[in-house]
Amino acid sequence: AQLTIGFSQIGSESGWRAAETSVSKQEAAKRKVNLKIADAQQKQENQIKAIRSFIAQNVDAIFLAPVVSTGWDAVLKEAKEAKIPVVLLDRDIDPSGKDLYLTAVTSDSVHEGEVAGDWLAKTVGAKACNIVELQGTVGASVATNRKKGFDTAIAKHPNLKVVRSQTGDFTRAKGKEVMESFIKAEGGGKSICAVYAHNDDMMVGAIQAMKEAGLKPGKDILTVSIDAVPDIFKAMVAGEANATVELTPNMAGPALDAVAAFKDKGTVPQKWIQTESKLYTAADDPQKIYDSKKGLGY
Amino acid sequence: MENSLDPAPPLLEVCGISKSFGAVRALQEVDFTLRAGEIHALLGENGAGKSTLIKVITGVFPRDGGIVRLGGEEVAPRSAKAALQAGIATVYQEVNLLPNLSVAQNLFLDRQPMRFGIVREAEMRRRAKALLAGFGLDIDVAAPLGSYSVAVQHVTAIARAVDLSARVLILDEPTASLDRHEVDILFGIMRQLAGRGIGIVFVSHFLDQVYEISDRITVLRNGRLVGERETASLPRLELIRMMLGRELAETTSERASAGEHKAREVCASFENYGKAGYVAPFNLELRHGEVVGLAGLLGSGRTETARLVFGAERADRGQAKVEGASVRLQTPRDGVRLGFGYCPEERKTDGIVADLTVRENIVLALQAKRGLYLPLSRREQDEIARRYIKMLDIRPADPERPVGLLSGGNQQKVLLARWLATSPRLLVLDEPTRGIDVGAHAEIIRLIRELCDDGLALLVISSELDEIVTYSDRVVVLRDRAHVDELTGEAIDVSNILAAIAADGATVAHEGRA
Amino acid sequence: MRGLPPVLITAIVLVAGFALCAVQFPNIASTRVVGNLLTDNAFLGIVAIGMTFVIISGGIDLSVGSVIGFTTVFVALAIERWGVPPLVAFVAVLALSAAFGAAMGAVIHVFDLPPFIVTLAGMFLARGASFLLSTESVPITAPIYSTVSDFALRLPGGGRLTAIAIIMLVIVLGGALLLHLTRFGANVYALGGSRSTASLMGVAVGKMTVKIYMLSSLLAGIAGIVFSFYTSAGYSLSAVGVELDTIAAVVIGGTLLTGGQGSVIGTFLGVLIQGLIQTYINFDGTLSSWWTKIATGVLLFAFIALQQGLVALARRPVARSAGAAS
Amino acid sequence: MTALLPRRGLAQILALIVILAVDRAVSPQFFDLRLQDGRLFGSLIDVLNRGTPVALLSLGMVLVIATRGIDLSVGAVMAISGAIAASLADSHGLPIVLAAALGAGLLCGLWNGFLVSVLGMQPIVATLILMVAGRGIAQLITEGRIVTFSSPDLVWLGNGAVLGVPVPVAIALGMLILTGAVVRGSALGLLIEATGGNARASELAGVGTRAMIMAVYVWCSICAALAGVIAAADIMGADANNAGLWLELDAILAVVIGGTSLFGGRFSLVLAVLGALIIQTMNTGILLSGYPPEFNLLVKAVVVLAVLLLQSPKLSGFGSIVARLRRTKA
Ligand SMILES: Nc1ncnc2c1ncn2[C@@H]1O[C@H](COP(=O)(O)OP(=O)(O)OP(=O)(O)O)[C@@H](O)[C@H]1O
Ligand SMILES: Nc1ncnc2c1ncn2[C@@H]1O[C@H](COP(=O)(O)OP(=O)(O)OP(=O)(O)O)[C@@H](O)[C@H]1O
Ligand SMILES: [Mg+2]
Ligand SMILES: [Mg+2]
Repeated sequence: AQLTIGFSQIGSESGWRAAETSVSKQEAAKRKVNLKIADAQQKQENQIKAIRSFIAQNVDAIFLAPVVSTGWDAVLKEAKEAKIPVVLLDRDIDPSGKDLYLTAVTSDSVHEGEVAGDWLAKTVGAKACNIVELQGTVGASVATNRKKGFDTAIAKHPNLKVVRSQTGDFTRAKGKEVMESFIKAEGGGKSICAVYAHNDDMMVGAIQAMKEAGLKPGKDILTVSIDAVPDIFKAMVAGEANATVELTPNMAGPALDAVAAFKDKGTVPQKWIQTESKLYTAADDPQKIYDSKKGLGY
Repeated sequence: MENSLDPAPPLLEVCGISKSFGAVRALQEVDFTLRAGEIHALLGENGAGKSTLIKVITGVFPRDGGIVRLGGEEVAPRSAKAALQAGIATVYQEVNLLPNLSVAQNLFLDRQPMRFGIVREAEMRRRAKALLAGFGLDIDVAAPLGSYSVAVQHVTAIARAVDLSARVLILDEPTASLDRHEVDILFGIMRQLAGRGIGIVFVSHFLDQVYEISDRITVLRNGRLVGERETASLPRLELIRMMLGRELAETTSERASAGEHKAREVCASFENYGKAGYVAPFNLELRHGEVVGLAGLLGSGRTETARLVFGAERADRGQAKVEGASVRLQTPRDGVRLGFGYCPEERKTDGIVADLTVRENIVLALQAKRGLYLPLSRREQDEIARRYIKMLDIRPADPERPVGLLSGGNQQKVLLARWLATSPRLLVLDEPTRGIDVGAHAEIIRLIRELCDDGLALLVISSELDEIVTYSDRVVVLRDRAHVDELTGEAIDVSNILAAIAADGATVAHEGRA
Repeated sequence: MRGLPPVLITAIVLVAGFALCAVQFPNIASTRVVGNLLTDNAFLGIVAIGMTFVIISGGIDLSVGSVIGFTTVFVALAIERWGVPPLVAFVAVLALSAAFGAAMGAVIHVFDLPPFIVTLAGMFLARGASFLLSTESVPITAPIYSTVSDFALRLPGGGRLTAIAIIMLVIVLGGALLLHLTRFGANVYALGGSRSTASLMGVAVGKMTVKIYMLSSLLAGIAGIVFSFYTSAGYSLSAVGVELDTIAAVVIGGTLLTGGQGSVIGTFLGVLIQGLIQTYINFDGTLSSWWTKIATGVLLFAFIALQQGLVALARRPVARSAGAAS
Repeated sequence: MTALLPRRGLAQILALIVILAVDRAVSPQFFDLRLQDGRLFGSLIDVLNRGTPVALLSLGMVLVIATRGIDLSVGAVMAISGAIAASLADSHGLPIVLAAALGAGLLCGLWNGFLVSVLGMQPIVATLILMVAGRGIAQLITEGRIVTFSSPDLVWLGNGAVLGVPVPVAIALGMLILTGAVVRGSALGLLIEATGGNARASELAGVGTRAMIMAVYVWCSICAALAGVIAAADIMGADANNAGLWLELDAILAVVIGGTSLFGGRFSLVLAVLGALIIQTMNTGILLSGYPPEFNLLVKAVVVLAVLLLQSPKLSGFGSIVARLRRTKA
């Protein structure tokens, strides 16, 4: 029988998220699964409502991309009582709920930060380097983790120092505005050696700010960010960005496979299916990656 | 009243009160004394400072200087609530009740009968009904106050204050929107309260009423005390001189001769004009140079007729014609374009734009008539404002003052100025002299006549039959939302109007409407 | 009874909407969905009651969403990190939020500032304070939480009336009592009619203002605790934007933003209407993020337009009979 | 034109000066200006440039508020117009792009105006509908992604300069002058103030209050559409998810800081724009200060309260505080 799966998606706050949604649809269509997507508009209460209504509709499985790590116990317990398996996509939840879901297909966002930090440390070498950081939304777990990972990675290198850190709310416009003021505050940007942004969108904005200030991003100032959205590859092609860490939008594929196996053969998957946090630099033929990613709905 | 020689301290004693609003010195060193059991009239021109004095006494306005003693003890209430607790109940000039609350809630706000912390709604309604019955009002007290006419609202406000008054009752123009019948009831109650030893302050521009009810009179002028007299020993002309500071050119009460109006041209005519559930269809001809008075009881449909004639309300039948041609008259804009003007009776809600200046309020209708693209230059606006401030003696004569800060009577004059500035062909005046002092009253009546002589057509509503008789060439009498009679020429006198109003001997109904 | 007809109309709109939804998705007509509707909107219902008082009094309170966020973080930290017993933490956070509301009310009254802006500053302040407490979400593991979230009255047909739904219903009833049957409630309407007039009539306007905003913040605090039960966690970003949902619910419930009119039951119905819109969209399940927003807007419009149409219809015969009666 | 330069506004100017001084204290090079690629460069320019969208929004919002309304949909309208501009930018010329984007704004304004003035809905819910649905429409246009473009014309609107002044700033200034000229040069200003002060009385005085209300919502949406185009041009892309998000609150805040009452009536265009600048000066100061972002909202709250207290009718100056204290003690 055709599977019906309910997917409680966070919303559409960024290009990456839109890509995840459209890739999920493609993957479901490939496997002839009926995927019901409920968009929570960034609100946990909406996600809980959506899960409850999936339970009420008696779906075969529930995918959940949790907006926050806590607070799922009660509703996941209900799902468990209704014998509906739950798969977490993209983000993990608090450990107390470990037995309430089948598996989690996520990237490790602390690790993403580390990859970015390690790349920077390697590229800079022994030179002293002042870093400015564009944080994600204050309070968002991804932002907290990417900051944590990056901080751990550079802590081993006393020559690297984060001199300024402000939130750019994960958006281009804010990324640009914040970078503008960083440049002013750091003597016209002369003392900045690298920018680390918690996502590519903010970095694209920051690159514009640097260009408008007469600086050469990618050369005067190194850039490293996370997500690997198409536009950052465009910047790489132009030599204006140096590195990005990929967060794959295809979380649904492995999740669908796990659910299918579980339903057909009762195979219990691993608790955590970790996606790869691949580092891309100008050496990786950015033009080709750009072309391949362009159609994914970013 | 024999107690003028009473050695006990006066009930309420006000010494040397001063109050300024910015540069305007509303009160300067005013003294005022109220004895127990007396009815004391507080008189003065518009803007003399009567309402301000009252608000200073009750703590609504902080005072700049002076002392208030109540029963010999100094008091300084800092809010209306404090004044109430001290035993001073007040009806302020504009109806100060809440239209969104039920009549009963208005009467018992903040003092509802309670049981276990819950308002006893049924008990409260019973008491409200009983209280209003004392004023000859039998209405549904659970309905929102706002669904009743101004008159009912005013009576309710008075009833509330009367019920609250422990020692002093202050009434600021309580009779402005009342009928003779209600006034009689009110006076009866006032006498009764005075008999119980309560002191009553009474503000009014109706001198007849002042002489009828008051024991003593205090007169203010330009924020200063002019004097305090026994009513019985103060001739009327002397009183007017005290108020105005000059003689009043006595208005003659002769009208234009009766035969004259037939020759005049019709300005606007309404045939079988009406709206279902609002006013029964009527025929009305308004001629250039002629004053038509609308007479009737409260709620008889005068305001409704006025609104239909002006276009504030859309008729659902009949035909309106201006200078003989059929016209479209569905919105106030149509009315204004046709050269009509309308001073509504509720100036606070329907008339003035309180935040705007006197100048802006005066030019508003003219500007609306000219349209967006022909703005009046600032110079033209100043010019117009200055002209009408002078012509109508609006005080203070500052065109840049927000109109909301003017005294009630002066606001009324600003409204009149607004319409005169549009040089209308037809002017509809709903209670134009309400709240206006004797001097201005005479002025306005003179003005109405002059306007008429200049060819303006006038439709005037007034509850004062004497006044209607004075200036009308024709009087249309309404009853129960229908035009029932029309008097012309010699037939116009108070007794004929009264007869027409009560023609079929119907009970004189004073109910409001839901 | 003042305010009944609009409430009746709102109720009719709700029932009609529910029936229409049930025709399309028969699953909706189950006690399970009704139970969910009450549980999922419990916190919204509670803040909306407070907001009803504020709006009827002629004000507005934009800080409620942030107060909810602050409350969840405070409670979570107090219980999990500072080792405070849960009940003590609740009392403390309610005292804090009530004081916060009182302070806003006092600023509004004493300095004669517009509530919109004062509570906007309050919104920044409460959200900022919760960031300072913790930017991470803090799970709450205290036993009382699982006890409360597991508690539910089973309804026939598989539905569950949860503890938080019951709390909400109790508060709705209490709010209705307070607003419609007490002196305090009458004074709230009085303030909404006209502050200056109410003051002239002897209402202690200042005290009332303080109390009203205090009530609103207190209820937001309770809603925050309920929210923490709902999610078993404290998170500084929870309930972002809830103030607008709340205002919409109150207004859909027939309360005038200009003050002076409205009812608690109407607000409750307004909350349910919003919940119904959400449920419908979830059941549909085919909507992309943008179609979700568009559909929400369209349904919001449909409900309000329907309501206004009915009100206009209801008013017409009244006008006629008013004329005939006099 | 006298109302363009109102006598009041001392409090606002004072607030701006104080905040500028604080900015200078946290960032010593705050007032530095230099020319960079034919364009002025410095923090002050950032303040003007970044303040442009809110300034434009507040230009429309102040008129809406003057009629006793409110428009929550401006952020969504920004997103819509930005999305339209970005989608058309690389295939059409600037005039068509602008016409389409502003035309969309016009439609949005007509819709809001229709709901408020014809259907008689309460402004806050009427515009809430478009606030919710409008962002959906914008996302529908972009399908949730960030649509980028490279049309030099449109990019110039965001990043170009005339005589060293950034184009957005010049546009905002132009709009201020245009709005001022239209509003105060015709009778519109007076009639709007009358409508907001007392709609019933104005209607009876012959003012077409419905048309007034319609006009202000239309103008507000057009201003928002322009702000949306500029925001898109600035980042060379349309971010339908985030463009203009929560800016309606900033715009309302700017209007109120500019001394216009939310209860309608008197308004001042210049002060509303000054309000927008005050907000942006504060925001830029926060960014320059180097405090951790967790403090941003707290600082904002304190500054907003301080600015409002400065203008409180009950608190004009220190003297009155003392007087108050003395009175309460007595
Ligand atoms: N709130 C206020 N602010 C500024 N000026 C005021 C205020 N209230 C009254 N005034 C001014 O004080 C003066 C006295 O006004 P007041 O209302 O006391 O007159 P009044 O004697 O009651 O007149 P009326 O018979 O027209 O009611 C007027 O010049 C008026 O403009
Ligand atoms: N359609 C309407 N819209 C707004 N106000 C109205 C409408 N119809 C009547 N009114 C107001 O309701 C009030 C009640 O009118 P009422 O029936 O008492 O008129 P009236 O016969 O002129 O009585 P009065 O003696 O009070 O002038 C009037 O003040 C009028 O302004
Ligand atoms: Mg007076
Ligand atoms: Mg009348």
